[in-house]
Amino acid sequence: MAEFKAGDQVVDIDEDGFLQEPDKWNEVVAAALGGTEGVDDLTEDHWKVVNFLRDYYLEFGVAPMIRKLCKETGFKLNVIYELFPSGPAKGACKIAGLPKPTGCV
Amino acid sequence: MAEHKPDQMEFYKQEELQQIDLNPPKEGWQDQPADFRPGSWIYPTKPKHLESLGMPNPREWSPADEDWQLPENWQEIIHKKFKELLGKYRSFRIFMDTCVRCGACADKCHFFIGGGDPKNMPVLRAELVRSIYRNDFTTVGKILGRACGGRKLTMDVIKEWFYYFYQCTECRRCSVFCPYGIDTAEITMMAREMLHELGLGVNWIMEPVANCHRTGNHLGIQPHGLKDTLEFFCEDIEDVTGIHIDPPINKKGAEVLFVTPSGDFLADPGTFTCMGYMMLFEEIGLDYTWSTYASEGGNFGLFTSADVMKKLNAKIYAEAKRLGVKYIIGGECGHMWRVLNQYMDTMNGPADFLDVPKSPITGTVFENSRSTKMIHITEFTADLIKHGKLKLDPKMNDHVRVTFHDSCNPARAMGLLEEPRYIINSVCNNFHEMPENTIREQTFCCGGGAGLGTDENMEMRLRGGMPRGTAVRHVQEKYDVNQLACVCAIDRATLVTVCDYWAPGVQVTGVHELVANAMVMKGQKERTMNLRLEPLPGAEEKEANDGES
Amino acid sequence: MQVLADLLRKNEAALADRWLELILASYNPDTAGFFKQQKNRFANPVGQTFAEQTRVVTERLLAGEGIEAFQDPLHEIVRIRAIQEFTAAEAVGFVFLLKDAVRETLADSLRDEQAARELQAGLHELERRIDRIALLTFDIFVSCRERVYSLRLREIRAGYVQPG
Amino acid sequence: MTAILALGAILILILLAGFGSQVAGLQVVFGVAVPYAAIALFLGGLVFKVMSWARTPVPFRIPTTCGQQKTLDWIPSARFDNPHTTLGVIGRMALEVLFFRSLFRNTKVDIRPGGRIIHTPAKWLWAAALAFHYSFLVIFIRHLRFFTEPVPGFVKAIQSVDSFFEIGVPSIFLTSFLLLGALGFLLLRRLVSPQLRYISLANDYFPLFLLIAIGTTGVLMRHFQKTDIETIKAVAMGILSFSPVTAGGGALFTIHFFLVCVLFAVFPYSKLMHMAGVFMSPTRNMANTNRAKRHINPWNHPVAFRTYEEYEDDFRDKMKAAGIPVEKE
Repeated sequence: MAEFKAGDQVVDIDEDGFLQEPDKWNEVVAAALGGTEGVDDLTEDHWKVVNFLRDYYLEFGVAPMIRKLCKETGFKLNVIYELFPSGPAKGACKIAGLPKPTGCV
Repeated sequence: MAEHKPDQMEFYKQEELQQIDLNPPKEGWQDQPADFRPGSWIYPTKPKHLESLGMPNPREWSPADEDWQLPENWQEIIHKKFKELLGKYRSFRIFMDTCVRCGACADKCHFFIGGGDPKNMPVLRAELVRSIYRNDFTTVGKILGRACGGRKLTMDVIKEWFYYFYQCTECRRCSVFCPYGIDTAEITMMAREMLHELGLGVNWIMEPVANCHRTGNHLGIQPHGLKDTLEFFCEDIEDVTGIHIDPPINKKGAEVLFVTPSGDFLADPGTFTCMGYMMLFEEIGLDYTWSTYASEGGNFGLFTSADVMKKLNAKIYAEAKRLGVKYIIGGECGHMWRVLNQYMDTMNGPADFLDVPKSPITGTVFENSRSTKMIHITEFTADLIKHGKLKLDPKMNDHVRVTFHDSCNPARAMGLLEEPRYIINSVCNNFHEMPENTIREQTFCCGGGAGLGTDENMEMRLRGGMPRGTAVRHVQEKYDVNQLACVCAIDRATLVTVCDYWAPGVQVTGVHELVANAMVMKGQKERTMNLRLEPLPGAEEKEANDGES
Repeated sequence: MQVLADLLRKNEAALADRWLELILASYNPDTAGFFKQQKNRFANPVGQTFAEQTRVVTERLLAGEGIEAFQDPLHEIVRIRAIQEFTAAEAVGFVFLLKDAVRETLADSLRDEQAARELQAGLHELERRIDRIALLTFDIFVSCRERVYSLRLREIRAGYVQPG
Repeated sequence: MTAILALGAILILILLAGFGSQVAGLQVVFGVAVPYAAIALFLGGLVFKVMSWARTPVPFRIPTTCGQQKTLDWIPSARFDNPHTTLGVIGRMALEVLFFRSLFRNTKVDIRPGGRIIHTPAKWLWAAALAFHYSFLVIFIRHLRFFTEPVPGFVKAIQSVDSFFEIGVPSIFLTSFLLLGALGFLLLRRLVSPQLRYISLANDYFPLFLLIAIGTTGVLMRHFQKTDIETIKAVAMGILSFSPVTAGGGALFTIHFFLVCVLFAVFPYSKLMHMAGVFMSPTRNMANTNRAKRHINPWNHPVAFRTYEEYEDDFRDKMKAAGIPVEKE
């Protein structure tokens, strides 16, 4: 458990840097988390991915499938890796304030 | 002695560069504690999961710490549980008493073959527990103690148990070669049950168990989430075949309840197998239903304790009763079928509210499941193909040169060997078997079963996967095999990594993905893509010359 | 160099076997026993791969082949040692054992002063080439480690094992 | 180290018996007390151990299936490796007990590129184990000639077959050398292979040395030191008829007899219990009729699980929004 400063807000993050309380998320926190994942400024494409992840998580309680993320946002997988260098799970989900996805089969 | 100059032979004395002192100290394995170097253990269970399941001693701890924060009377707890298990399982008692250490199993474990750690020899993994049994539960042991192989239960022993009983994928290959059928998986299950009494568990197992308890599947997919996922698959199916499918969910009064491992809902290539199931059921017009409540065929309770296994498995019969189905079909999964074939009926049966499974399309009555009333999807599909109920065009799979990996549990806890092979031979023209001593009942494990398939366990999984990887590499070189088919969700996840390391270029596929790719469905459009939306070889040229003409 | 080459080529098999023995000595003795005994390639992939590939490397070394000829056989060996419980030095160090094996195989002819001085230059040259092979082995080791990390990273990133 | 411990124990026993046979007073101890104690320990221990197993329930049917299961009628199933009938199980058990099927399973005959046939070491383990057990059985039957009067036909028959080649006077028995040869191999294998030395305990070496000692003293008695059979028969018959005769048969016989008694006494408390264990091992002695016949677990206590109602209460509104049928609106 560690503290993370985002603008004037302070939030808790887990050992991998994921937000502990997803409901503490907002655009400022997102931008700050982006900094930790090599995404300094969130372009319109970034927000498209982050918002889709955010909405999906709020509705279904889990992160979406990679293929669904690609199909809904229209970005191919390599585009998503360009947008989020550490990938859909570690990068995009963290910025969208989702808990660390553990896709245990 | 005169100082030697470089041009004299004596100058170059034997450098002991490589004399690494790896040979064990003289007093043998009993006194070598486990070395918890980073990357050699799986992350421990997070407290919240143990709390949600009401299991003992939830706390933050790490195997690398010196103090594992165990309760004061941990020795007494272990002895009490040990005694209880000895009283409840004749197998445990006999396996403790009858091993003659003949060594027939010693070199059969994939972790020993790939890693070389002697304590991964099945006989020695069992001795880790047997030495404590001898010391504390046999009169001779109490008297002679160390002289007859007894060992005191110390903290190092508990650490050793945690280290080595989470390096066994419970694949039971050792029990095939043992003259008395001693099953190290059974001993591992007992050891893990004892360790859980002290709150020593692995997060990669306990999180799915907690999820499965709460939402009905390992991944925590909620009901509407599952519907959304299945509909997403159906969109892809429509792109490929032009046929629209509405996945039936929680439909009462259906003839069949279909349960598959939740890995098929999230992890490629399992998702393509899930699409294959739906296309098959659509084609034969089966009156079936999915269930969001019983949306997990797999059962990580199998790696925890008998009660947790029973708790998670109870949902399947309960849901079948609520929905009023006639019988149940199970998807392609390994551990799921170990639980279904050997534990489910005993634990949660009798399922007298169900009928003996009878295929509505071929009329075949599945006598072999007269009591459990649940059949394997490959048994069902093999029967369909045998009676010619499916229009198949194996040429659609001609670009696929496939080999088949017998998943451990279907092979050694059921004997499901010919059904998948019959199906693959019917849907694929080039199928090549791997060497004889690596398949069927002697199959080698993927190295990631029984809760070991997590990324922090990578080196151990690659060591464990080496025998299987070597066999895949062999058929890749000899027959140019490019796909490895299997009937298990964990295999479809972990074998991808095993193949990428040991036999790069070989993809992994489920059996029903092959079936769906080769199926000529009624009213389907010209197929230009396979289920992975990759263009089919034939289609590329046609597209090219369509473009030109 | 010619005298040395002929001498070594005469007992090439002995040299390769000795080298294999030294490599297997870096394992637990009882594991080494198994790695040596079990001849079936699929029941004992580690032992058999080491046996076959050490013979290939020795043969190509004595035939004086270019450095690229050692890439494949060494890759086979290093791929295995890269995921076993070895430090980088232990995993790659097995190549230097070839020097010990060479000296032990030539032990008798090196005993008398005169023959030893003659072989001196050739031996020095051979050992320089073994060092060069060791450096290649280290490159292969690092590429194998990178492969392991990329596989692990792929699983972490996708949240599950996602092919491609 | 553990081997020396075991060897030491055997030597002590031999000295004990050798010394005991010289001292007149101890005759009754070695001729009467020890045999009865040994038989009591053997029978008592065996029955107790088997009962302790039998009392323990078999909660789940967990056979290790080594062949195709019985499902669709057009797929032939493996009758003995994956039995679905009791007959199949009896067949599998017989194959295991009479021919050591599982030990034979891992004898991979491997043909090296040069055409040389390599027998993996496991084949020798199977062959030696089989040789030892069968020769031990034949010797056991042959020894009935000391305990029965008149000596039954089959004992005489086996004796004549065993000494078929009539080499030497008295003609040597093949099985005695087969036994010693097999035991020698099994012992050497455990000492030579580093793998086995690492896992072997004193209780593995003890029975090996014990049996070798018994075998050697037996051979010595028959061929080198003429011991008269009559007194030995009298001692043996005496014990069986509970009117023991204390006239000893000389040092060699006392040692041999004492070691056999030790074998009987130690039997139930050692790994020799695999004799009974093999018949009761749940992965071998049950048919794979798992889904056809329900296996009853005597301690199958109820376990609370999350019911559908609780599940629906959690997700009802989301299920309704998604159009998934629900029980309660």
